[in-house]
Amino acid sequence: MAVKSYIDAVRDTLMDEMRRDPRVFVMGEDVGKRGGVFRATMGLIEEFGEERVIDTPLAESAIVGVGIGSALAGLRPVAEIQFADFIWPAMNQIISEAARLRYRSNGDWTVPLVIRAPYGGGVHGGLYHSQSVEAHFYHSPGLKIVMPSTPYDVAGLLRAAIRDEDPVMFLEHKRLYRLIKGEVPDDDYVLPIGKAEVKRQGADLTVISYGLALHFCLEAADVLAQEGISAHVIDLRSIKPLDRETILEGVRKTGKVLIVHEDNKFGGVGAEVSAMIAEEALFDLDAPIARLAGPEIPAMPYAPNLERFYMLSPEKVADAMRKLAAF
Amino acid sequence: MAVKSYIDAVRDTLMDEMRRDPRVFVMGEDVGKRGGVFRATMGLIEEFGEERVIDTPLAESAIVGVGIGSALAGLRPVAEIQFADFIWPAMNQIISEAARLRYRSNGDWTVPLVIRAPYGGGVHGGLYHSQSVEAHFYHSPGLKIVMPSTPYDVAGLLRAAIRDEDPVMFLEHKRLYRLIKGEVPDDDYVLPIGKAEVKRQGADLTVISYGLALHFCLEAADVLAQEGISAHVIDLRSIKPLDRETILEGVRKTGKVLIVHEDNKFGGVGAEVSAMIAEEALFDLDAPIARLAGPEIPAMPYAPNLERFYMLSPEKVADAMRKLAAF
Amino acid sequence: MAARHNRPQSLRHRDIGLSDEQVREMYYYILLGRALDERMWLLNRAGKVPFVISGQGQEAAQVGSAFGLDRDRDIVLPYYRDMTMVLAWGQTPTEAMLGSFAREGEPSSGARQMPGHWGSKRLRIVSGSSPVATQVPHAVGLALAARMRGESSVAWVSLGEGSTNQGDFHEALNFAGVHKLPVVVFVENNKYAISVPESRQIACSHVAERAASYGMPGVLVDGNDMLAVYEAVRGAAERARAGEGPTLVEAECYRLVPHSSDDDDRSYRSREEVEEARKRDPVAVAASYVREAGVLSEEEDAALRERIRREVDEATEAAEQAPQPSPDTALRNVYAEGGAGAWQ
Amino acid sequence: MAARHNRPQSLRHRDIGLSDEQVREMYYYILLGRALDERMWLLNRAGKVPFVISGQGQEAAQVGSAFGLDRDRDIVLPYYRDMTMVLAWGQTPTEAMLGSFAREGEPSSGARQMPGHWGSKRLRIVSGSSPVATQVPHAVGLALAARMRGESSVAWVSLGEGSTNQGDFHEALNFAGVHKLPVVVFVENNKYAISVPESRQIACSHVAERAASYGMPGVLVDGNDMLAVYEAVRGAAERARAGEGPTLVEAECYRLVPHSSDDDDRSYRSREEVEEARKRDPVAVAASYVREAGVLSEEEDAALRERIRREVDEATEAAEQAPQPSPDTALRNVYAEGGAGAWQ
Ligand SMILES: Cc1ncc(C[n+]2csc(CCOP(=O)(O)OP(=O)(O)O)c2C)c(N)n1
Ligand SMILES: Cc1ncc(C[n+]2csc(CCOP(=O)(O)OP(=O)(O)O)c2C)c(N)n1
Ligand SMILES: [Mg+2]
Ligand SMILES: [Mg+2]
Repeated sequence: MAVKSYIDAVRDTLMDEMRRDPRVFVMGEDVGKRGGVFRATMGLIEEFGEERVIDTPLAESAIVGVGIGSALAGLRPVAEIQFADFIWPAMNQIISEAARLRYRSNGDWTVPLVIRAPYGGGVHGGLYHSQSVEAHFYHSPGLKIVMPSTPYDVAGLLRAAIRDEDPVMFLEHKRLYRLIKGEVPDDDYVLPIGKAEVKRQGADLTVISYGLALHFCLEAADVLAQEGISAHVIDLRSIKPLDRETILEGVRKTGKVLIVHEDNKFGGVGAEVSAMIAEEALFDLDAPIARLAGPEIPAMPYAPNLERFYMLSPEKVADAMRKLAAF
Repeated sequence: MAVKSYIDAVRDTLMDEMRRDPRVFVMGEDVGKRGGVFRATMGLIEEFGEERVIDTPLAESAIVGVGIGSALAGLRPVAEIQFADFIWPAMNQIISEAARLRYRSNGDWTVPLVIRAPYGGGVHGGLYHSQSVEAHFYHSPGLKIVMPSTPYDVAGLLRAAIRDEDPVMFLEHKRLYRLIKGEVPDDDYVLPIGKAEVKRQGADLTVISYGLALHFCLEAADVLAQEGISAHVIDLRSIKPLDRETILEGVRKTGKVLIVHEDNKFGGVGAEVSAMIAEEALFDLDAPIARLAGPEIPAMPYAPNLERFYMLSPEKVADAMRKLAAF
Repeated sequence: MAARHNRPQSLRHRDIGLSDEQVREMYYYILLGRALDERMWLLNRAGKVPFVISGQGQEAAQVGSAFGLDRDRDIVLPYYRDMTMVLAWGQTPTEAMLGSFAREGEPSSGARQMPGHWGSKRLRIVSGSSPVATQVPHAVGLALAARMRGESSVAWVSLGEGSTNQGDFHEALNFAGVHKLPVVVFVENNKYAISVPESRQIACSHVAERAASYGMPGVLVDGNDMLAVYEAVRGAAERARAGEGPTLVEAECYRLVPHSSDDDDRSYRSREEVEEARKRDPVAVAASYVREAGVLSEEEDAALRERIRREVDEATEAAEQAPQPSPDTALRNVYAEGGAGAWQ
Repeated sequence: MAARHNRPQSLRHRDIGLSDEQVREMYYYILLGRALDERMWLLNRAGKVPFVISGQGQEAAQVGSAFGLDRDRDIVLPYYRDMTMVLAWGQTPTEAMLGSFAREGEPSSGARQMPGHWGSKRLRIVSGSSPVATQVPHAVGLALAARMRGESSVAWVSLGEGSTNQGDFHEALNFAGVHKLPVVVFVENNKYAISVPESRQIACSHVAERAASYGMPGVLVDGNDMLAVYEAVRGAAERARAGEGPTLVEAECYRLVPHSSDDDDRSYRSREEVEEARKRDPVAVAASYVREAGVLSEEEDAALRERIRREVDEATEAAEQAPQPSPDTALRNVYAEGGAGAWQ
């Protein structure tokens, strides 16, 4: 079993899937000779040529829209949006078209499209290269949204996304690209979309997170363990669908819930997770449902200390955990 | 005091504001001679001419983007999106530009822009003329979102929106346009954005809603009153910012909360309302926080009985209220 | 620009490779489209169908397109006014009427969409939506797929002139131009976008001029003349099939009726203007062509119209008697079925 | 298309109405922009500033633009490579350096934005964002406002050639064309959009051709020649001020350095190609013009360069010594302040 970085897991899985299935191809800005601005498609054009590794014009709505067309024809496009921040011009194609073609044709036409996009901050990206975009999409039935936190999950879930019959947004935290390494089996394993994972069993409080923040939660849990506080940590992995069972089980186990995400709080993913718990497990709670998230500002500023102000950290998470444990 | 329909309140307020302030103008598709497809701008071109009542080309991103530009110059544009369903091409201009110009220029440049859009179903509009769009925008700091339910609120809040220094989305439920009439004072009153209204005092359960659904809630509350159940009914009016005090006061009063909206439930406005309550008033609750909302399908279908299946009704609301009251 | 023909009309269709039989068939679809459309308005005014969006004035452009393509392999992405196009492409009058009545068995969407949102995978008609111009990048993607697979099919996509102002039009045509993909972009210029006339909508004088931006030919054609459209679309499709890339075709028409059954056009255009346009009504133009070309006698014409009246009656009756789709079908086909029904 | 001049160079600037002093000023800004830009790369390589996005190769186009406009009333919407433009428009080297170091007092955004996102209401420089082409409709809106108020200001907006493929470019230019608004759309065609060359990006041969789609003139100009650009932009601005509507100007340049400090351009273009382009480096072109035209002696040139070196040093020092903005300022200016801080 190889140890890989998060981004290598992306690239190797793309490569494997393109070898396995001639219908799979990638398209996006600078994905060809440049191998992507993050190098997630490096080496693909050399192996598969310009026909299956398409440098598109600079036009996101066309990237998604042309991707949809090719998916309607039965291909398996993997469209890259260079930064998640630049996905908005494609909003209409994603929400009104990709998410709705199966429904509006009563099952006749389908869109097996993957939209990959690097998201997230802590990379000196400023207002337009740091955003989290999941909450703007998770309200749209017809879409699936996957946000892996480890190389293992990247490989298993990207494979699942490419083989899925419906449009999947595959959001990669760009700070994780080279920060995180992990074991990735060489075989062709597929992880189910819609399943969270308990990353750590615990008894005192339940922490629910995903992406980069999940790693902060795990670090904080280590610290708290030394203080005698035992945290149950769940990695959502899929934002849509959410894994109701794993969440409710976690709630029942500890009676205290902290939801953690980098994205701002108001209307973020934590809102739905919390509301679901408040609807289905209210009497299992021993404390208010807490959310720790980004501040209510339009996006993450550039200056290092402003960025730090915005970003979560293991320390901020540990503080919130202590507070909740002490409740 | 005149009795007016909801849409007349829109039109008359636009007319008043254009008379009052030469910086105010309207732009959008068919707003000129046609007076808007719903007639919300009828008569304006006759009074104010083509320079202040601008029929734009069919291009929503330009409608909002040009509106932003004119607001940057110090004008007070009111941009109409013909149906809220067609707002997505303008998503980038709304989220990345309008909502963020003040922040990104550290207060130097500002965008006093109003975006009006008819939304909502029950009008035989099918998948693309029935949608609620608020939840796709309420997660974006920098925006305000207003969703009035009565002619009185339309006039007071549209005035507030036009006079606001920041971008405001003004969402009008199109089923209410001619369904609802009400008294509208002739004077120049302004209602504050961000204030909910208690429409009915009650002791047994608290119902929180907005738009067309609010009227269903009031009807249902009448029915339940006859059954001896007393409902406290809150009209949010503003979705962003939300009125924390009025909501928490309502929660404390009855200990039972039902949130009702036409938009689908997952990640809808009810999610944040519920999460806020679960965070700040958990121990005031005597029952799980209930949400009654549209089903998890991409949008409202056209065939009358499919549309009925999607839409809320006083009966559906009354059932949910009875269930919660009996908890 | 399409060449102007000066030869005697009676030879025109043979000159461009159409048999008498084909011309009769084209004429049949033009009449059928118009008759069905007119019936829908009657049903609307009688309170039987809630909404009509009409193709009156655009029938020749649509039939010319259908015949200019290869109906056995090409893929079409029609817009909401293209009823005559989809009839010529294989949908039946009853299917269209099921859309108007929003009844069970409606093939395009299961009565989920408003009338005019055509679709059928079997017939290679891609399901359309209401936001305009979104179909153009889809067509480009279908063309890309055809090229990647070495198939020789062409993607034909239509839209109104106002809709060419959308960003999606620009982005898609540029993509097609850069990659020289087999697409025919067909603009049905009916001079209005709801109430807004072409002059307030489009800054250049002809939509066809926009082709230059995308390195492709732009062809302007008389949309009231089914033969001229046929020739232009066939030429564009041949070009595409030969690997020479996309073409933008603009068919000049006129929207003879209001935008939809919810519109009243009197506030924004004069009756005189509409009457003037009626002189070039494509139905009349086609009728006089078939008569003068001698491919259909007066009696045959009458019989054809009678047959169409019956077909329209039957379609109306069949659709009116069909049940509504059952309410719980509203929950179906959000995702591939059989999968885990998790919390969304 | 811009006229080609065959007269002796030494007369050119006077022929087009520029004084010797103005030409010296233009040259100064070209040198200043280049020097500041080069310093930023050094600081980046030394680990002192996290990011550089460069205008090297586009200085003449930018200075020509600034001088072709009316710096006392026109409004500009520059894009991220336009440092030389904003210097010529009134920002100081220190202000630009504050952006690179992301320090307190940075005037465009309070160090919230990455470097290159210019803005200053006082100077009529509209705050820019990173998603490309969004500024084009803003420019059209500013022009609309100017017209509505009877002001004679012109809005100048720039973007890269790749960015002309965005829907916003199309929608905005059409709007400007229909309403004949006073806008100059200035495309700095540096031949690459990150790694993608013009030929894979744009289906037509010149961006200027796109103007035809919008009923406006398209002007192609040598972007390495400050005088040619000056003339083209001044002409477009005069046209706009005279109420004749918008113009699209394309300045042909070459991006002499990688896309940004995060890029390595060796994988997608040859060193030979870059070397070839350096022969037309706008700094060299301007230097030989001022020399040959006799507006600046060798000694004066050396003195000027020395002065610029000092200015760049001072700017660097001032910015490096400025503090970071205080963290709690991150919460400011989301909405107008003083209003109710309700739950968002
Ligand atoms: C993105 C979008 N905006 C607005 C509308 C509302 N709308 C429906 S049809 C129409 C006019 C379309 O005009 P044109 O493209 O000329 O086509 P026509 O209807 O004339 O055939 C408008 C504005 C829409 N469907 N989609
Ligand atoms: C909407 C959007 N998509 C993608 C990007 C990422 N990006 C930044 S610059 C750039 C290339 C721009 O090329 P061009 O317009 O030619 O301008 P240049 O950088 O060459 O001056 C890209 C793709 C972006 N900023 N905005
Ligand atoms: Mg039209
Ligand atoms: Mg470029």
